[in-house]
Amino acid sequence: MAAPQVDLSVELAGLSLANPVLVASGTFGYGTEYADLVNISRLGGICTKTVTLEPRAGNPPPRICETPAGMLNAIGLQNPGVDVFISEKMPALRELGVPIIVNIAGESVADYVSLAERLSDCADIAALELNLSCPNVKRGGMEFGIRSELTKQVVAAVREVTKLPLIAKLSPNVTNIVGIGEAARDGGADALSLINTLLAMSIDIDRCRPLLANVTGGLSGPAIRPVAVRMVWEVAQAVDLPIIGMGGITSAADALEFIMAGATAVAVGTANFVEPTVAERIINDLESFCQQTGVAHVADLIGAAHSSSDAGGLP
Amino acid sequence: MAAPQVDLSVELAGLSLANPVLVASGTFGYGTEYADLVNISRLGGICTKTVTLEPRAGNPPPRICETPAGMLNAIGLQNPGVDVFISEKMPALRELGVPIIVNIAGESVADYVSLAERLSDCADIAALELNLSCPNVKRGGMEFGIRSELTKQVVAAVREVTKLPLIAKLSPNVTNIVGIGEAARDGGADALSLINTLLAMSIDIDRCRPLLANVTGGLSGPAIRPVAVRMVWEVAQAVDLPIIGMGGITSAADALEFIMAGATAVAVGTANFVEPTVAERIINDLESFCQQTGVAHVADLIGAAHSSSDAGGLP
Amino acid sequence: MVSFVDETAGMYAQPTQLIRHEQVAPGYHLLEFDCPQIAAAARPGQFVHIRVTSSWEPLLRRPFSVMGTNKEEGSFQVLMRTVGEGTQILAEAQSGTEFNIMGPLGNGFALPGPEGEVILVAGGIGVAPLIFLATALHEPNNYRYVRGLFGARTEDDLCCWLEFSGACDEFNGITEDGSVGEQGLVTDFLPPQLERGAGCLYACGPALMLAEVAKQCQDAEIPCYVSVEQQMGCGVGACLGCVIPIHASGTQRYQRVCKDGPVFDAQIVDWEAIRRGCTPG
Amino acid sequence: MVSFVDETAGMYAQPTQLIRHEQVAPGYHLLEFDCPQIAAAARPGQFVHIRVTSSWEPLLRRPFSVMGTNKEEGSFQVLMRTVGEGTQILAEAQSGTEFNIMGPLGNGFALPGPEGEVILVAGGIGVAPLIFLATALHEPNNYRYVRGLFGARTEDDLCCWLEFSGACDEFNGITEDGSVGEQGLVTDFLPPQLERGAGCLYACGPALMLAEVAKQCQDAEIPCYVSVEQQMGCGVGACLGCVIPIHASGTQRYQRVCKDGPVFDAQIVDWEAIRRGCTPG
Ligand SMILES: Cc1cc2nc3c(=O)[nH]c(=O)nc-3n(C[C@H](O)[C@H](O)[C@H](O)COP(=O)(O)OP(=O)(O)OC[C@H]3O[C@@H](n4cnc5c(N)ncnc54)[C@H](O)[C@@H]3O)c2cc1C
Ligand SMILES: Cc1cc2nc3c(=O)[nH]c(=O)nc-3n(C[C@H](O)[C@H](O)[C@H](O)COP(=O)(O)OP(=O)(O)OC[C@H]3O[C@@H](n4cnc5c(N)ncnc54)[C@H](O)[C@@H]3O)c2cc1C
Ligand SMILES: Cc1cc2nc3c(=O)[nH]c(=O)nc-3n(C[C@H](O)[C@H](O)[C@H](O)COP(=O)(O)O)c2cc1C
Ligand SMILES: Cc1cc2nc3c(=O)[nH]c(=O)nc-3n(C[C@H](O)[C@H](O)[C@H](O)COP(=O)(O)O)c2cc1C
Ligand code: FES
Ligand code: FES
Repeated sequence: MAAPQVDLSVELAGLSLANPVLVASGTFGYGTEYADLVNISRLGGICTKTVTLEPRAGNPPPRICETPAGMLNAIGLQNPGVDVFISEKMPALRELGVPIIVNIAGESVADYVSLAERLSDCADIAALELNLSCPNVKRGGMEFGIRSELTKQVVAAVREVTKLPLIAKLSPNVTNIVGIGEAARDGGADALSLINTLLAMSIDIDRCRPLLANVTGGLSGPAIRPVAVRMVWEVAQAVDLPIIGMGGITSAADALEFIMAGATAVAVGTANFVEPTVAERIINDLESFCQQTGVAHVADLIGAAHSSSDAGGLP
Repeated sequence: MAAPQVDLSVELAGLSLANPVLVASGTFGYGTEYADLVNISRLGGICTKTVTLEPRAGNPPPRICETPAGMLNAIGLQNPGVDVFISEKMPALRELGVPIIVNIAGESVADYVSLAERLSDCADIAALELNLSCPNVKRGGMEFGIRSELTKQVVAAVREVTKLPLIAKLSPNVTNIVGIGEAARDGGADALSLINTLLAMSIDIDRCRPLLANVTGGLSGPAIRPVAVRMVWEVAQAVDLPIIGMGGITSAADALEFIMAGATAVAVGTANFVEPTVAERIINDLESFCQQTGVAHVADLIGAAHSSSDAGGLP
Repeated sequence: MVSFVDETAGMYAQPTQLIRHEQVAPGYHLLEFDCPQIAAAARPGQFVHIRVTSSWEPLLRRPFSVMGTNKEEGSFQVLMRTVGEGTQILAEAQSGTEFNIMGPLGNGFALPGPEGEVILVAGGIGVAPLIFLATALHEPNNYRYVRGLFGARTEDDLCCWLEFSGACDEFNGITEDGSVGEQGLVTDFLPPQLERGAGCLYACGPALMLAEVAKQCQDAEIPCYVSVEQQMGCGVGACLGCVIPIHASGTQRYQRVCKDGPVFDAQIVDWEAIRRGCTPG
Repeated sequence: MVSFVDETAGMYAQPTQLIRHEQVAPGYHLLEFDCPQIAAAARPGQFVHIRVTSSWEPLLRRPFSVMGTNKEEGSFQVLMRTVGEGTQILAEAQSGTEFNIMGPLGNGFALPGPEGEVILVAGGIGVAPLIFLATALHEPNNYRYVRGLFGARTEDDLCCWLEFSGACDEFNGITEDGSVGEQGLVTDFLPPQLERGAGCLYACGPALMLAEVAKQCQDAEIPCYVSVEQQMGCGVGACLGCVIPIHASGTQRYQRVCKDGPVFDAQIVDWEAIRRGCTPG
């Protein structure tokens, strides 16, 4: 008996993705770094490293350190600036044959608007992801994503200048993630990405000082997955926008947690560093899971865990 | 050469602790459960499981599950109520010969006040810890700890009715932990405990539903340590109150991260389940660390990592 | 009812050596640990809480029933089914490896009354504590006539049936696929046993099996004791993580499997709530 | 300057077997892995990125310089010092164990110019890539006269000095405690070497040693290349986690150790910033 056909495609903010597995911004460079190791054409899409209006040097080292089932990073948005991005990075990205979601960040609303304007003129960009949530820069970044008024304002301003699908990437470092998601929706976002990293730090006890030169950094990796799933769950319940779920995904089982919690697609971040082919493996295993459980279309699983919740169980 | 004498004692909110290592509320029962395995008289103190005015049944099972380097719990504050606590739990607790910090929670300001009144009449309670941060109950709990106005109000109301040292236990599920810490200080708290658990969830993909019957739970264990250290660091910088640091402590090195970040004492939580004698081991290892590094008084290390932070290092 | 358990006996937590490791069927492992204290103190129905790694990932200990003790050698056995990460680590452990083990934990089985025969109903891996119980019920001073029923999915899952049947006076093996013994569910074969009457019944297995056994016993008015499983944190009663729902009003609604159990009088368990929890929707 | 590295050669990530494991001194391990691709492609100064577990804790891969290759056997060697959790796992690994290894990574050493002798300065475990380099510089087509300096804390830490000295034409071993060789810091013995002149110097060791070597070379106007270490995420240039500060204006301030390095022209490195980062306060 041949295995039944499974449809892995999903629709997200007007994009048709061959499958729901993307790679997360800042963890896959500009697409070419992993070209030797990864069959990139299999990916559902690539979110590129945050690009800013001007080039940025980023933070001094050490920029990363390991933590239990996770890592901290304080890269500080090092990037060559949007002009170089368009002239030097996009040509190779475009060759990869998968949807390219360009992640942008600014220090002001005007920065986001200028970025969106320039990128709207550049061919082959599938969508813009607004990074409202970088915890590692002094100005801008997370500032926007922790205040709903600012979130709405940025999204609305960008909405006015571009026809590209807009994905707002939210910060988890907030009391009320639903409120921020609503603000992004009200501003005109087509989709939400969540979550970015949790603001965190480690101390080098031998030197008696913070391990990262930036003092604080963003926590990512499996450690944060339960927080991320909870936020996707809450936002999916309250905000009628498709969600790209991320935070500690390492397997199809992890990806399914996000999808069943309400994510339309997922993005793999930190796990790429450990196992560059992790996204491909997840895509294959998602297919097998659907085959084994008789799910014809992976999209049928989106938010499926919301319908039931009863009590009293034994394992 | 004899090892130099190390003074491990710390002062906290008027309490003199023989050493800075406590066990965290909800993870050590009422002190007797571990009596067979742990030399309890070595502990710096015990924070008891949250007690409420009326008995509470708690949440339906499953109440806990494992996550990467962590666990979720949604106990739902099961407890026998303050009267039974005083009549049946305090007698044994009092025999243990270590400071007993009684953790309380209410659904209203009046609940907290009544609890504080009754416990103030009970002998041998070293301090009250106000749980403003339980994520697992429908009413009260975290509500108080995520809004600074409410935090201040509860603490102030309790302050009026008791002379016992007051420790406000804060929720990490907030945008601005410093603001909440300031509110607790303004309300009259003598110390702060941070952090309680991070609101989180897991999904059982085979059953397509949340793993916990309560849907969401609180994430604890090593996974959250970098978030906890960051919050202690931030609050220590801004709020002039002693801090009990907790979140994922498993070793003296972990405890030292909190102390160097600004905690006067630490509490061990989830690690007790895995290694019941973990607190004793930490106390011994803290002593060795001080001996080896020539620190005469562990209190000299409180906040020590704040004085330096320079950039550019290699590992 | 008296318990096998000496309530004054302590518990231990210590490095313990795996001294024998045998894969007894695909996915089933018999593990023997060197630990004189636990071997001396453990009674049928009690369990041990094993730390499977010296790191903190996987974080929590894993609970396993004691399947038997060897008092002369100072060792005890665990029968383990491979499920996930923790049991996989144990499945790959070489004999000689050290694990930190806490135990013996839990209440254990209460001794049956002197009247009537005893029925033991095992489902799958639930056979482990019942092997220990059957063995104890054949010791001269506790002697009872024991009728054992053991159901499992396939022949492989009817693991250690020889050990179990050897400790019973009568034995009935059942598999769902009929690969060995009778075909069906163990609960299909219970009614005639209950009709024959019995002083007491003990069961251990999947929750839905236990619910059905409890119901049949209630109807037949035969005392029934079940050993149940639940996710555990501390294993000693401190965290309140491992509860099951109980027929009791309001604030007494839940009891701890690790401390108040794992053996419960089936009558006090709220099987309806458990059934709801076991089936999605 | 030409590089040993064939820029068109790919990198690999695959399960790789540990085929030889020898503790060569307390805390030092020589590991040999079976991997024909990496053995064929690796050049001196390149490194491999090893996943020490199949679980996700510890999470990140660990980087190690290639110390040598055995092209016939299709294997390569790593000299490892035990530091923390990851190296501890490797230190305990039995030969036969599989590890997923990525490599070869990084730029590797540029070939020295044809003029003058070559000085190699190793500090502690930094000897590993210099053993590979010294060996390569004694291959007929790359032949150079090599003067090796190797400093370490104690005799134990002067690990594999025989391998290193055997690949050099002149050799100077130095320990801080004088337990073997000359007593002092390796940089104390560098001035006479630089006075004798040299075409080029390569160094690998602790950051503060490299800073001092770089300064002396600058004063002596001898080209100096250093292999540096930094915390790594991806190892392939994607995460920007592993940078070091560079003398360059504004936005060009940092370069990646994994991709732009680990070998850098010492002149472009901002040693002042690195010194500040190395000393508390
Ligand atoms: C009192 C008691 C006695 C038991 N006796 C035995 C026995 O004799 N032989 C045997 O093979 N198994 C027994 N179990 C079940 C055994 O504990 C689980 O199969 C085991 O914990 C699974 O661990 P894992 O890491 O392989 O699975 P995972 O699914 O990866 O475990 C994840 C988490 O869930 C918990 N968990 C998973 N399944 C169960 C379960 N059925 N019960 C409780 N917690 C669970 C684990 O402990 C862990 O915390 C017993 C359970 C209890 C509560
Ligand atoms: C290019 C390069 C080449 C190296 N070559 C060698 C070699 O040949 N032999 C050898 O023994 N060591 C070498 N190292 C250092 C080696 O990578 C570390 O000693 C090792 O990662 C420590 O891991 P751990 O888990 O034992 O230590 P832990 O301190 O527990 O590690 C925690 C984290 O810090 C990182 N880390 C710790 N020390 C270093 C360090 N010195 N450099 C970079 N990251 C570090 C780890 O990779 C891990 O992510 C090299 C490092 C780099 C960057
Ligand atoms: C090293 C690193 C760099 C990152 N850089 C960015 C970035 O530039 N822009 C952004 O929106 N998110 C960035 N992120 C966040 C990830 O895209 C992702 O949201 C987060 O890491 C959670 O997913 P994970 O746990 O799978 O890594 C970065 C994460 C890491 C680990
Ligand atoms: C099972 C469990 C029960 C808990 N119950 C309480 C509680 O009743 N009251 C409270 O203030 N904190 C409670 N906590 C939170 C802990 O006291 C502690 O703040 C938190 O777990 C972080 O520390 P840890 O990571 O070391 O466990 C509980 C934690 C766990 C794991
Ligand atoms: S496992 Fe903690 S109370 Fe039972
Ligand atoms: S380790 Fe990722 S860029 Fe170097």
